[in-house]
Amino acid sequence: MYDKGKVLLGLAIFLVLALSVVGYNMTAGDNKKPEPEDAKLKGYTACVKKTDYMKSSHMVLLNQWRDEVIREGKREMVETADGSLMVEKSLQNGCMKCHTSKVKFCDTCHQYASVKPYCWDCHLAPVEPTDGKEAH
Amino acid sequence: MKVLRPIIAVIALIVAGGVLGMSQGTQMLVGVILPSIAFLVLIVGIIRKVIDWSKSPVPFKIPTTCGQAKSLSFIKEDRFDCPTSKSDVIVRMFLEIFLFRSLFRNTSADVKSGDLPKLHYGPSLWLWLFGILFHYTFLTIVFRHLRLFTEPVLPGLALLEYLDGFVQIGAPVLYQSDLIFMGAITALFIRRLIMPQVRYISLGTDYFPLLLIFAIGATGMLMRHYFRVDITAIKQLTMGLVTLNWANPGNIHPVFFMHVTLVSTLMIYFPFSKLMHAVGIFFSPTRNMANDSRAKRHINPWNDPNIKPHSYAAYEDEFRQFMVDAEIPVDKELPSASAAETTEEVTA
Amino acid sequence: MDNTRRKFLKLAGLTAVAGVTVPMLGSKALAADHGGGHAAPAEHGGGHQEEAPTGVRQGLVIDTGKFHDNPGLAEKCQKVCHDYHNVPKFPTSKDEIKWIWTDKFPNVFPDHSHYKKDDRMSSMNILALCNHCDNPPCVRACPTKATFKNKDGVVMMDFHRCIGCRFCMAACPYGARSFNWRSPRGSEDGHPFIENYNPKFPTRMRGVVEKCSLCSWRTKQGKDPLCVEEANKEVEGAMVFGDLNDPNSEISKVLRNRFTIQRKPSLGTKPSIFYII
Amino acid sequence: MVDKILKGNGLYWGWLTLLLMIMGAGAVAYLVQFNYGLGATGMSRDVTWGIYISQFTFLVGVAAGGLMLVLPYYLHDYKSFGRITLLGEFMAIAAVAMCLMFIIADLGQPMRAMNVILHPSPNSMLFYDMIVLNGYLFLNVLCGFVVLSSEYRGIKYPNWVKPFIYLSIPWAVSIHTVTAFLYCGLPGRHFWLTAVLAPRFLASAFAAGPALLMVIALIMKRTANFDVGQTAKDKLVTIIGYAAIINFFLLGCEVFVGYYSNIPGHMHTLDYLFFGLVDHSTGVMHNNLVPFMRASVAMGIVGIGMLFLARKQKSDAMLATSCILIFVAFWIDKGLGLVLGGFVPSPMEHVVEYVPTVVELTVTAGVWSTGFFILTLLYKLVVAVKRDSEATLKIS
Repeated sequence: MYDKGKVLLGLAIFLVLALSVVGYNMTAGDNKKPEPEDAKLKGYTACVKKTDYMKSSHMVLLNQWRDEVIREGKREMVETADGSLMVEKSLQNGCMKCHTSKVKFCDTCHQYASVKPYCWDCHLAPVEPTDGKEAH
Repeated sequence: MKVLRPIIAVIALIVAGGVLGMSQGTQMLVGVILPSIAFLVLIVGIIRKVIDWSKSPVPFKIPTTCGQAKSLSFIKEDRFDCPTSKSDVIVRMFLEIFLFRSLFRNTSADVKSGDLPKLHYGPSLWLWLFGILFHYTFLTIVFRHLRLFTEPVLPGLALLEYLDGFVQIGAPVLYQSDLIFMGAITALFIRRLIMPQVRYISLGTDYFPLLLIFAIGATGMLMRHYFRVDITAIKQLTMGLVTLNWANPGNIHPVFFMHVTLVSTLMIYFPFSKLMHAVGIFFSPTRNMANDSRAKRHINPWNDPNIKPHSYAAYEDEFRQFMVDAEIPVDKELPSASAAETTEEVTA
Repeated sequence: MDNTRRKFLKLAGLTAVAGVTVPMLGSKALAADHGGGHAAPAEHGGGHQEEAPTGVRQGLVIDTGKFHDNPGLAEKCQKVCHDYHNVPKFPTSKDEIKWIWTDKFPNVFPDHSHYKKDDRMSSMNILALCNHCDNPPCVRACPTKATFKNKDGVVMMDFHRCIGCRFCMAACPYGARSFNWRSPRGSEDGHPFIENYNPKFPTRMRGVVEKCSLCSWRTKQGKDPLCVEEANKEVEGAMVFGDLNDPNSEISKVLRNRFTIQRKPSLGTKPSIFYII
Repeated sequence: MVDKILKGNGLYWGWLTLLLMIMGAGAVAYLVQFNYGLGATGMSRDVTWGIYISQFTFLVGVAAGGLMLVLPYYLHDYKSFGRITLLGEFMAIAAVAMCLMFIIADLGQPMRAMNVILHPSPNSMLFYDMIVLNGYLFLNVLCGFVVLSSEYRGIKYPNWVKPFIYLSIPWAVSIHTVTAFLYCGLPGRHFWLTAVLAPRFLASAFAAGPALLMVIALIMKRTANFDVGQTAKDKLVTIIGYAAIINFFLLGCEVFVGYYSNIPGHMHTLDYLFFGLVDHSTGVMHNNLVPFMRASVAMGIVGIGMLFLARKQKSDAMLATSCILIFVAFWIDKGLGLVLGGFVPSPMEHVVEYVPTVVELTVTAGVWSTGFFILTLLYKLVVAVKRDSEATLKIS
């Protein structure tokens, strides 16, 4: 082997880089998928869409609501997926009525997936009972 | 058409990934086992290749120069195009790896017909431009994917994602790197198709990686913007991969498995293909050597240590009599009789 | 699920739409009546289409005399509006944001002669707010349709879409628009710009333009805008809200019976805010 | 061809380093502004546009001014402009790039800038401005580089580029007309609400753009040994001089209309700019811009006189001075007075003055430096290619 020292050093760097991800997660500790905590408002048994849809496409629905409410003036309520109740088309006054905690509901998955939506730049999250101050 | 078979191959891979990703039973196969094997193949393959390369000697010093070598003090030396010191070589390698310098120096010759046909040499930078855009956006995309492989997510990734999605288009936000990446790779592919001289020298192995990577990008973007797969379920799977804690994938859209199949193929294909230029660049003798062959002696690495150097003087000493007999001119004449005698006397 | 129940719920949802029909019948009457679930026709705009081909055009009449006789009333209107809509209060006037405010008569009505006007008038503080013009220059200027005129004739802001170019501010001849020069969520010297957040309404973020939306979120439910409700709570008829295009609305009656002026009518913007002097 | 920008002497690299340093300072200042919000600038609720938009307006003029250098050569086959035509096109590129940067710097939400394309609003003048500015940038990049690379290859530019060149001529007029329409279509802003705004914009542009080019050409004659030629310079003097005179004529028209009609709205801003204006509610006199505006008129008139004198005396120094005077005069007139004056008095008849902050000025300096950086690289290219091709011509 020629230039043995350099080649081995290079290979070592390569291996460390390639395997560092595994190592990082081994040392970083708990890396289980967190489950969002869900507190449904009394009487509500379902969300406005099926869970699968909400998981993947809630942002699309929120954008759609936003356009409907602000731009088209369609402020009528929507019914839940099982048709039981009506929900206001609003993040603050609709969604967050049921999902009362931004930290426990929204942030859990968003942090896990490293998603930082800019909703909360304007919209106010419900007051979190844990620390008593508003989360905005 | 040399491009046809790669197209068929990539389509077959997409179909296979999609079909296997549709049922829970085979999802494990394509979502967990395949990428794990592929990663192993990638690592082991690269190491094997590197060891193989490092065993192959470079017989002569071939530090290709593109500028004035170090010479007399009043002649301006071109340090980085004709480096003589190790540090200058490092600079040249840096420029090569990070800025693709030799590609930047690419020229093309063309003849313009007119009243008098003119031959003209000029820089040809499109290949460099699309190449560098492609590589850097690819790097960005790879870094961005680390959010699926680290928990807690690596610090700094959030900033990268923010900058990459700075122009807020759509939700989830469109990454600028994705757009540039797809544009650049399309341009590289089209270049191979429409330029006659490049098409002539292109083989299936040139088209295949381009198409494969294009398909990876396309499935990735479809996943994000069209099907909007459940990202947390995917992260559960990918985290399982890197913590060696293989979980049965949950309910994930088949397009994800297409993506994974294609990426796995790329990883398996990588060590056995032209894509190894990523590693090979470190081994390119025309780039990684200093032009110091006049200052330092370069010993042929495959020399047999038992064969001692044999200089011309020694050769002549050995065969002088025969040479003189054959009337071949010699540097040193045969010792004359008188001279021989005096020598003998002295020695005596 | 019970099919009739589903139908009923849908119908109930539509009453929200039908809310737009509320003002045409006179806002007073219906504001009290609201919640009883009007079985109004589902079609938007209801039945006055033939009489007023331009559809609904919501407007306001402000009785400046009543405000002058009740000092502090205008400030109350401003407070209820700014509190509800999380309008920040900045220490510097340069950053100021206001949806509804007061200014002197010559400032609100610069086109009108102030020479030899009675003392009462020149000392008057006039309530000013977005005029919700029928022909709004801000909407014309906006390059992203972030500000637009909705079906009720109200000039709306879509804070999500605003890029902060402030072209609308240059275009507005009434100075009705404010820009978030800095983050409204911040604070200075320990004083937050928004003292008490109203959790029912969003704040804005820095870099967008904002202004009065004539409480379109309320009027859809058949209620008066907050300022109107607040003003009328103390002084009956200080402000009248309703559909200008409906000849039977209270506001149309007021406009027929009283002399009113608009701000800078010569510019052809057709403001929907009228002032009884 | 492009690699020619990488070879230069110490002066060249020193100049670029200086520009890069100012650009760096500008970038830092922009980060400060980005994090704090536009409140970091001197703009306020009443003066909602400041130095960014005024620079943008002025630079659109500089870009459009390139037309005066392109038109004689391509349309009238005026050979003496051979050396400055490309300079004109490339000046337009740098100026439009600066315009775009100033617009971005002025946005409250720059990350949403794409909304202008995603939600096109043909009723807004800004929508058309976006189209014409980017279109003009594209046309100049295309024409400039095709013509230059043809020259580099020692051939005449291909015929397919001709329609683009011809298109770029009316397009130059359109960029400044649309930019004027941004202002003169707004009701309630009397100072802007005038039909001569677009013609006045064009007149000042056709003076300021070539004036800047003249100064640069004279600098390049010294530093890069690149002379555009006496005939071209003499012709430029005619263009600059008459355009400047027309601008002052139009300004005079404005003054006449304002004061003879005696309509308060038409007089207020002129009062504010040249004499100062009293806020009636506070009784305070506001006259920040008065010295600038008076100096602008003086410099403009002196500059025009000197310009023609310089041609007569064939004095480069005087020529440069007069061009600088005219350029600065119009920079104040359009880059300060026009935009800032339009906001005084406010719609509520208050007088609020605007003073830019350090952050704002640093960002502005950064953008100007970026523009000059682009300009230097492009001109370096032009000079190198022109020298090569002219040397080849001499040999053959």
